[in-house]
Amino acid sequence: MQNYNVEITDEILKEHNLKKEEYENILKILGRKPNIVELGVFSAMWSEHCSYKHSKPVLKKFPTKGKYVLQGPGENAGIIDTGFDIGVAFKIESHNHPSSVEPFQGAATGVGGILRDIFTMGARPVAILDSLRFGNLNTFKTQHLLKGVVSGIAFYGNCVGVPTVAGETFFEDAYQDNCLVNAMTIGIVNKKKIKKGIAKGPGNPVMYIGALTGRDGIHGASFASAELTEENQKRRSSVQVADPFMEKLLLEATLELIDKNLIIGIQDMGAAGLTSSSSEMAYRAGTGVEIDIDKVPKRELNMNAYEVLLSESQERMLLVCKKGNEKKVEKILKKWGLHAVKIGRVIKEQQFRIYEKGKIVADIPVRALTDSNYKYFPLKKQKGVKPAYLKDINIKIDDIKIPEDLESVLKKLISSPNIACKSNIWRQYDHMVQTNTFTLPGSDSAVINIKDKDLMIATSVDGNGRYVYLDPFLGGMAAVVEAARNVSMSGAQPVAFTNCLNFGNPEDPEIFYQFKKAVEGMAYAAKKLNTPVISGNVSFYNESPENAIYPTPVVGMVGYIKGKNKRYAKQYFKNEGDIIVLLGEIKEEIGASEYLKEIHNLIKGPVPAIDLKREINLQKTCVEGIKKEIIISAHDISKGGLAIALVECCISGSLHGNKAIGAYIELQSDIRVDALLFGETQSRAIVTVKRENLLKLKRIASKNKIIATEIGKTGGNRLIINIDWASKKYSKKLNIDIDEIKKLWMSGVNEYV
Amino acid sequence: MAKAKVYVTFKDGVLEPQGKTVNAALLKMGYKNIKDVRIGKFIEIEIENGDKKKIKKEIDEICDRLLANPNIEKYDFEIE
Amino acid sequence: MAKAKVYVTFKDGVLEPQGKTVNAALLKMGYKNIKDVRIGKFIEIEIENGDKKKIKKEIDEICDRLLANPNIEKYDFEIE
Amino acid sequence: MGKKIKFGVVVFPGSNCDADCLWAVRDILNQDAEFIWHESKNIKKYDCLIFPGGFSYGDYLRSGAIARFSKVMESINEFANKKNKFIIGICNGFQILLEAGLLPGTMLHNKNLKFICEYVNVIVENNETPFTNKCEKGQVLKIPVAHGEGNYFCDERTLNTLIATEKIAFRYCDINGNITDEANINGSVYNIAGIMNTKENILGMMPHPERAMIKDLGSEDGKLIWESLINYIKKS
Ligand SMILES: Nc1ncnc2c1ncn2[C@@H]1O[C@H](COP(=O)(O)OP(=O)(O)O)[C@@H](O)[C@H]1O
Ligand SMILES: [Mg+2]
Repeated sequence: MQNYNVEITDEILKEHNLKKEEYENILKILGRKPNIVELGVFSAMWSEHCSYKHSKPVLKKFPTKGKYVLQGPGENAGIIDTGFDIGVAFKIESHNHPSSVEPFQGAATGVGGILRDIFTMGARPVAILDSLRFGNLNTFKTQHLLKGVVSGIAFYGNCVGVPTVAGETFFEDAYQDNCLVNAMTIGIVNKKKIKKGIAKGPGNPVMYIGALTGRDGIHGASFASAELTEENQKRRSSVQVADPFMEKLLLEATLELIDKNLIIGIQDMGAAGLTSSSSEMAYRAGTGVEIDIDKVPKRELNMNAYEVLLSESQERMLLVCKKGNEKKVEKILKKWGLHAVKIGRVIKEQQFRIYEKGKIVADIPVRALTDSNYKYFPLKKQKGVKPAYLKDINIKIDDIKIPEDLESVLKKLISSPNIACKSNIWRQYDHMVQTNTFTLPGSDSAVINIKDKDLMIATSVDGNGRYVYLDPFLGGMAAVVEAARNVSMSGAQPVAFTNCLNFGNPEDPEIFYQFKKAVEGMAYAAKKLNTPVISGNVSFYNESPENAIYPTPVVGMVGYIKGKNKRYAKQYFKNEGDIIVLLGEIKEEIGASEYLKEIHNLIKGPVPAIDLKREINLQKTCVEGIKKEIIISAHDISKGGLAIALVECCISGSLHGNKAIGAYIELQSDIRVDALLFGETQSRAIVTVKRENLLKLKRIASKNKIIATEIGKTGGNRLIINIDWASKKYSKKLNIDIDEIKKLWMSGVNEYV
Repeated sequence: MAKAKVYVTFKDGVLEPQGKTVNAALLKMGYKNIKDVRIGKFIEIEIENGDKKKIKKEIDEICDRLLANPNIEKYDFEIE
Repeated sequence: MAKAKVYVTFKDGVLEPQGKTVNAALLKMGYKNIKDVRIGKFIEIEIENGDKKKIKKEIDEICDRLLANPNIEKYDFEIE
Repeated sequence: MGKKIKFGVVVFPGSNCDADCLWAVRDILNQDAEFIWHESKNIKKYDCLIFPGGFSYGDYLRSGAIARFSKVMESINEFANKKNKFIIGICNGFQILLEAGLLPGTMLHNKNLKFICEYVNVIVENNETPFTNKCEKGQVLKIPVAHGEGNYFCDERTLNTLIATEKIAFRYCDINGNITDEANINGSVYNIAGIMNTKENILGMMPHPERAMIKDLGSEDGKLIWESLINYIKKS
């Protein structure tokens, strides 16, 4: 057996990303020097990825309770109640670093990880969403990453048979060195069968199921917590290969085990693999675990305890069952062509104790690894400092020249990467399997039917990193608000959300400021909207020596559509001759917009203001209007402003074989025409109604103090926008062929995927 | 015309799910003495004849840039 | 332990999209003298040692039954 | 009404449209249906076997290649040769039937090498079959596809036989029924989307009729295929 009692040098500490103070704490915890196995275990569990040492105090600001919350943060996934016998489990997770190095496998294993987080709770996954950020689309690097990431997500989700129903894709230079790949999964669970990751009952066996353990991703956890440098890039052993077929078998086997009530607790082996799953399960149950390294199924020869404990091989789960049930567990696994292997047992002593060849090779108090309240836990009390760049970040609107040719501005915007159609992305995802996707990709949110229940789920992922960069608090609010708004455009009441916080190095006080402010903004909006946070993930160190990414919180919102009739709306115009109504106000806000970036080459604020009362009222108006069958289509105004939203209403239906429908619009307003058309003022939507229902809509709107302005009519094959100023000489007219603009919209991103 | 035969295989230690699955299938089909299966790519390239050394360099470059994924795969080739 | 190396390639006349795509990509990358690319499989099988002839027969059978699809593919192998 | 048709949905490790097929025939069309585990040999009692879509054995090696060695396949020829027994293979199910030699030809990777999930149009080539008798000849059906290997290939002779004996069930077309290269999303020979065996009791198709069963999903055209079969069995 290998000698693990090596001298712990500064070099070794550095390799393990452990600070001197942290090492001293280890000495205090153990009352002796750790061996190298133990050091590895501490290093993994105290890495940012597993310990949340920088983020935990800030995350406390989120509201996490509410009448719908069955399971808040802290488990593998959160769960909300539906009012029926089922709950909805969901969570989002990042796989940024692995995807930057190896886009296909990185993104694929990212999807695998988040799927396991859901089915480990006993929930059957019903939808995947993806939120992607890349650098400049004109670079080879971005094109390579984009293709790899998208095909990796497709490869995994399609094979497992879970539809990828929605997502977002955003391009900006700040992500050139660090792409972001966040994936979310939603699952449905029978409330009586919810399972948790707990190792209860001393004496009960700890069993291992799934793929064999290889040397994959050893150090993965600490790898994900370090900046991407040249040298790190070379540490390619950190890349794991995805096996979605194994995942599908694990999924079915796990759900069958839970259905037959054979297990006490189960958790997937994610970051820090066997170490984190076993110690976390013990911690939640107030117990300890003993594991015999020799029994762990291995893929490679001569793997030692260090490697086995820290391996991040994919598609593995750890479970605890009642003593005596081992045979039954094994039988079910066998049916699926898998094995369950007993590798240890639950013990009363709250120790994480590892044996190899009969000898103890690690013996650590569980709490020291998992409990952030433990006195030696490396929780950081970081302070933020307002970044210098924020001092001079806003334009004066009068300095911005209004372009003459508005039609070409519109054309340029519609084909710009952040606005252009993403259909070649989601066309690669099976978004229809399970026959529940009532609203396919291409609308504000996906709508997923729940068969046999008077219930549907609407869901959307959103987060505008540019807004957060320019104004962290407001940007944080905007992420929550836009996700909720997207969901309500389907007619759904937003219920709760999950979030993935993608930031740079938190040890940098300016980055920490962004982080803290963004979370405060999100938390504030979440409270007001009454949408608690039920799960989430933090990804720090998304930076290269050159720059950090935009602070990018991503919100995955889930809302409910209830009632016998299951009324819902899509974003595109449905019929000719419907009345088009603008809900909300027109303001002179062009800061932070796509327009400012694409046309004036400026990434500057101010970020559009958010009045949460008005936002809530707008959402209420839409939900009520859709439920009462007054609103036929609803699309919120976001990137690109009113004009882009109108174009999308005209053409997005044609993606699924419906007809593109033109519109005639009259706008009466004396504000700057660029702000009118392209400003991203919040809390607005474009809806359509039948002429005879216009008054009803206006009543609902006025009850909610929302301005409802009739701005035109659907029909024809052109989009005509007349802008009528009091002073005629400023009046403008845009007149665009729908097919032509559709071509531009379809070309911007699709040809690179 | 020259012909290059390129073999792209997974690096040692990298999980190769296809091979594992085929291996299991073969055992089930009754081929009990199969111990391991690994599935890689076999790529045949026809290339205009010319300086042998140059061709070799070119194929090597092509393997490195396109045919093999250096994160998980290795390659080997011969030229006829 | 014996080792079989199996080469599965497309029959002539089968329009194999992967090879075509890689070929086009290579031309685009500037490798103008590439004339044709065909992508097949390279399968390495470890098999318990024993009678050489029997092993050969077994591998042949495996290729025929599972590893190659006779409609579109042909195969070849060697045993080490 | 009369008696219900008995469908069996064959489940392989990695099948993932099995539940959708069951839902389509049992919940929407009100027939008898149940799952058949791939290790079962007991298939005699069913009128129609459905080989659902998905990724049997991960689609590793070649899609359908491993599944065809399952136990359930051992008695499949016997089943198919009986009178009034039917088999529908959808997507991966179609691929399995091809690998098993129950239908001629092979699937290659889509010509763009990408997975494609979207609604497509297919034209009914032959409406005098057990699977299409409720359709008009030349009717355009809107049904989604979702596959990475749906590029149907067969040699000239096979193709000519398929054409001459009218065993081509569906071909990819545009919304007006024109058979164009553009409509041929995956590059299939002769725009082929679905074929039958000589006896016309086995249908293989790439589009997913079980996904086009209710308006909310975007189309109800998939129903016509199931209803044709139910109609045919009831009449005979
Ligand atoms: N990576 C992706 N995966 C799946 N769907 C995507 C992806 N990117 C964009 N989409 C889809 O494209 C449509 C437009 O996206 P987006 O412009 O972000 O909408 P919104 O502004 O309403 O949030 C949405 O239906 C979205 O789900
Ligand atoms: Mg929107």
